[in-house]
Amino acid sequence: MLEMLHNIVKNFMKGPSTRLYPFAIRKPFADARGNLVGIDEETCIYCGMCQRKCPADAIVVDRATKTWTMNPYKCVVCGVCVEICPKKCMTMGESHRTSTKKMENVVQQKKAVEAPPAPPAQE
Amino acid sequence: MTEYLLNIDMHYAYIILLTIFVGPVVGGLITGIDRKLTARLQGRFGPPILQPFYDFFKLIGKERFAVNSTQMIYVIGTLFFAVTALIMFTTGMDMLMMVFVLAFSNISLIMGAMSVRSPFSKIGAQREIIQMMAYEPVILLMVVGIYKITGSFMINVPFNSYGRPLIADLPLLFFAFSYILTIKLRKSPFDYSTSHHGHQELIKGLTMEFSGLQLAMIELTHWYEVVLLMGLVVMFWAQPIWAGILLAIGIYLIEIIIDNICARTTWKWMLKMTGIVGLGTALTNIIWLYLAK
Amino acid sequence: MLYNVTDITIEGVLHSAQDMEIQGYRFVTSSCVDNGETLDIYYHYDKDLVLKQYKLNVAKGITIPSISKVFFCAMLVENEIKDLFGVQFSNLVLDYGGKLLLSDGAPDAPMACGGQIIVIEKGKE
Amino acid sequence: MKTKTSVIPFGPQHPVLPEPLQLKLVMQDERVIEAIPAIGYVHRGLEKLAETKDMNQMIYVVERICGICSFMHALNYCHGIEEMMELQVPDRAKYLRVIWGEMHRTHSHLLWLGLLADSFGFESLFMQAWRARERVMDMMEATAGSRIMISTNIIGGLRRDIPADLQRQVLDMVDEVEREMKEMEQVFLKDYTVKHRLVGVGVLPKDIAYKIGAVGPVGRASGLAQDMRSLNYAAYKELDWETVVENDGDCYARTVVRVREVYQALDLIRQAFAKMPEGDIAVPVKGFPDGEVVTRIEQPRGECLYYLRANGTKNLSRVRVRTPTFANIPPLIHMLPGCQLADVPVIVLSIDPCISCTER
Amino acid sequence: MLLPALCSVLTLIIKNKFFRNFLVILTLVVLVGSSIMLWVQVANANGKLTFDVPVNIIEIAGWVVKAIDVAVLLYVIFRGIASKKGLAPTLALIQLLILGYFEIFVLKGAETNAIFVVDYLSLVLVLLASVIGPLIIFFGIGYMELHEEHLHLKVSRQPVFFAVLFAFLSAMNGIAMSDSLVWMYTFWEVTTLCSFLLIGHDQTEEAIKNSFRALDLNMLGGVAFAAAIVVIYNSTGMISIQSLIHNHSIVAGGAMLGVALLCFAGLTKSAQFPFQSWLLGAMVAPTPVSAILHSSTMVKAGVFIIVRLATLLAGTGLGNLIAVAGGFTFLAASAIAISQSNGKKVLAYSTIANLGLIVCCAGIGSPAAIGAAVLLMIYHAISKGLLFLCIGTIEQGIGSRDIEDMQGLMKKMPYTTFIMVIGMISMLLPPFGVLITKWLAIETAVDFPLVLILLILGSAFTVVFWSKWIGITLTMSYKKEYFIEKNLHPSMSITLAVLIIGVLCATGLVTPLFNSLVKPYLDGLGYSTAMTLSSSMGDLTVSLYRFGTIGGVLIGPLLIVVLLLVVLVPLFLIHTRPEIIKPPYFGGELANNDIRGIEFIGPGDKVENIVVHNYYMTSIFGEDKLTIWMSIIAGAIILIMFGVVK
Amino acid sequence: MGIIKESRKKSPWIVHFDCNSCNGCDIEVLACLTPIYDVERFGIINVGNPKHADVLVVTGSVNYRNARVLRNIYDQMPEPRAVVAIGACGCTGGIFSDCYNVLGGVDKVLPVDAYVPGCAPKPEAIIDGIVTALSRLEERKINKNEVE
Ligand code: NFV
Ligand code: SF4
Ligand code: SF4
Ligand code: SF4
Repeated sequence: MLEMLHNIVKNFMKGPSTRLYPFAIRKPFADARGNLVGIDEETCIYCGMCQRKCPADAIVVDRATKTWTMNPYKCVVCGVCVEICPKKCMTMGESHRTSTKKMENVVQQKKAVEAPPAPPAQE
Repeated sequence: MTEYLLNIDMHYAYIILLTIFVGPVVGGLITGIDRKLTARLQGRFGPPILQPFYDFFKLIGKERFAVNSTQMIYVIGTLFFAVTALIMFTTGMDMLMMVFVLAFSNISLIMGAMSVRSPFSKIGAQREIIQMMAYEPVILLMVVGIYKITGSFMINVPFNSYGRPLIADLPLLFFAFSYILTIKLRKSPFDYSTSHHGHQELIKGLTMEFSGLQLAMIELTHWYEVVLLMGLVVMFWAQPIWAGILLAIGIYLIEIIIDNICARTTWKWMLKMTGIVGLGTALTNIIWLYLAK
Repeated sequence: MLYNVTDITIEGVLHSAQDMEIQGYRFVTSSCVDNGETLDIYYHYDKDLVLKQYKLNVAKGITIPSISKVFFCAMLVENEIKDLFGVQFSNLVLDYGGKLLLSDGAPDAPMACGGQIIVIEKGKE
Repeated sequence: MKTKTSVIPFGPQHPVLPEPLQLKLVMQDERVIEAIPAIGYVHRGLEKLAETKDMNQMIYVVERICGICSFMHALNYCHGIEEMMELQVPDRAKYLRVIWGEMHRTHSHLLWLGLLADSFGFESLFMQAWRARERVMDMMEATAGSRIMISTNIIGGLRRDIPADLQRQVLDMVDEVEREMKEMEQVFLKDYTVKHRLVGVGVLPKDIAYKIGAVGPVGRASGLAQDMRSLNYAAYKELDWETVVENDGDCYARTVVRVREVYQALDLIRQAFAKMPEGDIAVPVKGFPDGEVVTRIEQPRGECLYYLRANGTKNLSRVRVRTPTFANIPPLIHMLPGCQLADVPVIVLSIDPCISCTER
Repeated sequence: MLLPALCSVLTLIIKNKFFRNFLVILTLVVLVGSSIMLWVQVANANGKLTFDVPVNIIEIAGWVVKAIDVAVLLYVIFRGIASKKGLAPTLALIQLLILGYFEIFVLKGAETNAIFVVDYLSLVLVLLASVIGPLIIFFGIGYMELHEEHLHLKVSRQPVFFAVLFAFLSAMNGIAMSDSLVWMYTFWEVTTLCSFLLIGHDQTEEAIKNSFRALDLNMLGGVAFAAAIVVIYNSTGMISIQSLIHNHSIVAGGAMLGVALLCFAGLTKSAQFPFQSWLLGAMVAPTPVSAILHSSTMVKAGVFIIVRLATLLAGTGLGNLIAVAGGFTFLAASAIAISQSNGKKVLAYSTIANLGLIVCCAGIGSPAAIGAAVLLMIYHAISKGLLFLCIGTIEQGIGSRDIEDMQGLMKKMPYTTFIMVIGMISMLLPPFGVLITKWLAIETAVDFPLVLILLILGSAFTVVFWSKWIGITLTMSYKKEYFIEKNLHPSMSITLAVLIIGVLCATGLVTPLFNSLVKPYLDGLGYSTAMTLSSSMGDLTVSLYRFGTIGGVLIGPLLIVVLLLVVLVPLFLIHTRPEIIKPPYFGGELANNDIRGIEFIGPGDKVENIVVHNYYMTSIFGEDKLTIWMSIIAGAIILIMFGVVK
Repeated sequence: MGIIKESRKKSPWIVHFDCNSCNGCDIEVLACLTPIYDVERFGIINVGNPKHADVLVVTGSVNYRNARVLRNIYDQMPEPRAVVAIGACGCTGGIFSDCYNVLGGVDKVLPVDAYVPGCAPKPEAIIDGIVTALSRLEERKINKNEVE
């Protein structure tokens, strides 16, 4: 029965190994897939490649209005879109996306066009 | 002695009030420290020491719902009898009766758990009954052992008039008592009927169907019980009192450690072990007392 | 590629299973594929890490003898096929009645071909 | 006296089962005399998605069959398609697949050890196992960018390489986990109370295990020497390892098998790093597969079978997954009767159930 | 005392139901009244009321008694032969022979000049028999009607039933009051016979089998009794109990064997292990019979004689062994009770256990122990009588006496259940009498380690089976329609009410009860300072003569708390009334929001019922497993007992 | 009742239910309890029993069978209670939202108080999510059902 004693005494001596998130935030690893931040509206050509390749159907690209809409609550952060984008205009953030009380889409639009108000993703 | 007993004066009122109000504070603090220490032993940071009180107040403020309207009566019963037992302890009354009252507190909880049709709480209740069956004899033997050397069932005797620490004459009984303390405190390896951490086959067992205020009161009962049990430990080395308190702290620490180095066993094993270890040592001690006489 | 495939008919299902049992094979699983009009049901057996398959091609709506009496473990997969393809099995040792995986409200035999993918929320994007 | 039996539902929501699985237990006092599992709480029906998602997107779908063996699912799937298309995966990719695969096995087994400890109420041991596992997860994040869904497999190879400095970190992690594992092994295999809960519980004799289709550690603990890693996939052929077999067939034997497999996995990671050649990590893929294939790989929980049928378009016409837990549920039905209620969680966990795998 | 006998004859004759009932009730009232009168008389007579009767009447009465005795034995022989049972007639024959031998060759001169001596102990038994007994008979009026309805009897057998019951009661009174061993022996045999008739009342095969078992075992006791008379008379020349128990010196030698034989008779009659089987068999009888056998009469006669002899037993090896035997029975019966799900059987085992406790106390024989024994006799009689009647009522209500079928009884038969639960609690928990006596027993047994351990373990087991039972009856099922307690026969409900009030009163008045019934008895034995249960200002303290106050409870301060509670709890309850009633937790698969908490959705989406049974742990405490071993051990103890007195 | 309000935020007990989760989110929830993240710092305990819990943590999307279970568990939680949907699946169904047996996110069945995006969200994100949901615990809605 005493095998564990050794371990818990060691734990006690070493002190807690807890990361005190949110008081101390650890630096994310390089190239981590934290969240899909969005695109650079100006570089994007609204080709829709990302929409086609996205396994989760999280992206909708409207060529006509030059809007790029992404549902971050549907995105599975696989990074395919980032890799596939011909313009490499997407950014994958290294830290996680924080939670919210309401789901909202990320809507990005080329500056020239009038931006419609962001509709909520779901009721 | 009789005079002393029969003299109800303000003295008792103070003691009773003190017991009722200070008891849970001490009990809650003990639980808080327990949780913190457990966390540290597991290499965690742990909750704040006042966490049990937060839990308690939160539970009070929860919606009151019940599975049937009688549950509350049982909860009050268990709380009341636990408090009574503690009062009997602090006012130094008959130990045997106190043990019975404490048992009543427990049975009340069992009844509460059995009054609902939930399988988990019912099975929890069955296990609690089995646990009671296991530890009651040891507690009774402890009482008898104390009687054997002090010549009285009164609790105030070891505290006031009996000069030697009881543990000197009853080391094995003390051991047996510490052994069943693990059962009473619902600690691993004996947390069958309900556990601090709900990760067992019965989830929360006995307390499954109590929520909100009822759960808060059960928690409160537990605090009283902890204080009472620790008081009983202190009794084993009542003079000087600080030695007893040190003893109690030491025992509680050991309990925490045992909690952390054991898997939960099965109740069959418990019955066997309590039969052998608990009863065995307690009996040895008592028989030895008889022989020594 | 698929090796060791033997075609069987519906009469051969039980027989092949018994045969496999005698030869000391282990039942791995069965797989069902919908070809539109017919169903392919593969019975995968394994011995010493070599797979052996029986392929049964039946029309839809035919009751297939269950091999769960021979290999108890086939019970689960047969229930699953029953759920997902609407195939009936006779003599299942433990019959979940088409409710192993699916509950009320879920589409019937969803994996069967022509079964429409239920698109929820598609238009909302 | 007529026998009194109780009928209770165990689950689907139950803290010792991290996943929804319901067992209808028929008991006499606390002795289980019949146990019937009910599944279907996690059934999504993702095999059907093959009809709408193309074969590349499908990688991410099958990966999400399960968050514990995610990499292996993707590997199995990719391996199947590569076999169909007769693609030659670069050697380095094969080794990397071994490394990530074994990292998954390590974390899966550590996770299981923790859950097992939790199921018999050993909280501090649970904490320790999961703390060790957290090291693996960190390395997963460092090497692949995500803790759970590492999404590194693609058809024809891998998306990501492990650079040299990370290799060193991974090896450090391996050493550290091995050290922790040594400490935990003492407890799991020697501690009196733990042995009391494991030895002789849920016995599955060898012949029954074979007949009823036990796979993976459950089978191996009953003396069945079957490990799909000896089939030809990834780089296991080039590495030096031996199938772990125990003969007692009880929960204790299963624990031993998994503990030894953790060491084995760590060892394989070391070996793979040592032998890994430089070079490409993926080959370009042209065209679409056609035909059908059955592939099997050894996942943490055992043999996983993929049956794929392609029709020359970008969509596969059938993806069929038979996961190890699916095969291990009949043994569970066999093991439960006769045990005590307290042993139910232990026995259920001893097959390391992964319901999301089972139901897909 | 003659009254019930008379009434017995009358009931036999009167066929009219209404009139018969009236007669029964009348007799009961008179019986209760006269027994209370007796109390007053005893109290006036300083605790020892002697009926001195002229010698010639004694002569006549003596012949009558002997005639009864012979008649009883002959009847037994006749019945035994008629139904081809060998054992009972043989035993009866042996008794006849012994008796004849005694009368003809041994007995010289007048037996004793006081045939009836009533001291406080007798008084207790008389009170029990003629207060609780009649109550039970009163209950029987209602019960038997329904009972016969259930059995579809053409001709009511009630007259016989009540007649036998009354005969029983008179015999009990006889046992309690006779001073002469021979007389007592006669009444003893009458009770045996009556119990035989009552157990066999339903005339089913099982009933008859069990009634013969009862007869066999009790006849065995009878043989012992008869032998005891001879032995005692031979060695001491005495046949008066009073003189026997006040002459410690005389009984030292050979007479101890006689005492042992008497105890043996007592053990059989009180169904101690290994003679428990007759009492269990007696469960087949109609419930009032079980109640009467278990609570106030029959078995009490057994313990009565042992308690009677307690002063002789104190401190002797025999006494210690009797204590061990009693303690062992307490343990064994409690343990087996755990594995029983038949309510009546649980009660039976619990009876055996409690009798064991009484025997144990008597065996210890110290004044405090005797006090405890007498108190327990009282409390047990009330509570157990109540419980038997409750279970009878319930059985008629739900058609089963199985504990498991009593799930949710609180909703079905609230009145009976409520009373029954209080009754059960009174067997188990503070502040009720039985526990108090248990407390006393433990406090007094403290000098006998072996006995102590038996008691402690036994009481732990007791907790198990009672709380299981209480728990299950209190389970709530939610629908009002379950209520089935509509037409309870008034005789039944009244009896229950009276008894429960009795339980509560007896509890509330422990000290007065103790001081007015038990303490005088102890005083009469010469232990004036032996034990006090003082209760000034409501505090309860126990003092033993050697130690002074050894334990006690300050009821005073507790009383304040209780009073506060009485005010606060209802307030609190109203304030915290649950806002919502929700079904229990079923792992999330509750079917149809079933508020009763019975249905869950099982595998394959089938709706199934949850069944949760109590644990019976048959593998550990199974009746068939334990009985043999326990009986062997108990038998061994008894053998040793005889070895010791040699 | 300031102290009660204060306490509510300091002791959110969670009950975790795994709907259609792939286990990824699941084990991340469990990982929060482990020494590295140790949510007991905030008084969070995984009680496993809805009747004791304040926060229902749901991982994965909802299907036809577990919807009723989810509903039932939520029903058995006393007010104030909060629901946290974890992961892409929990929020919208994520990659599986097109499956035939997937109803969608948790909000199809229950009112959700916090959405935690990611697949699988890191333990840090889950801690964030629970903290976000805490504000819901402050006020106590009474739902008047029938009292027996
Ligand atoms: N069962 C299973 Fe898996 C594994 N290993 C796999 O296919 O974990 Ni979720
Ligand atoms: S693929 Fe790149 S360029 Fe094309 S639409 Fe998407 S973000 Fe814009
Ligand atoms: S990261 Fe993956 S899931 Fe998310 S938008 Fe890009 S492709 Fe779609
Ligand atoms: S969000 Fe991702 S990790 Fe979470 S359950 Fe869904 S697929 Fe699994």
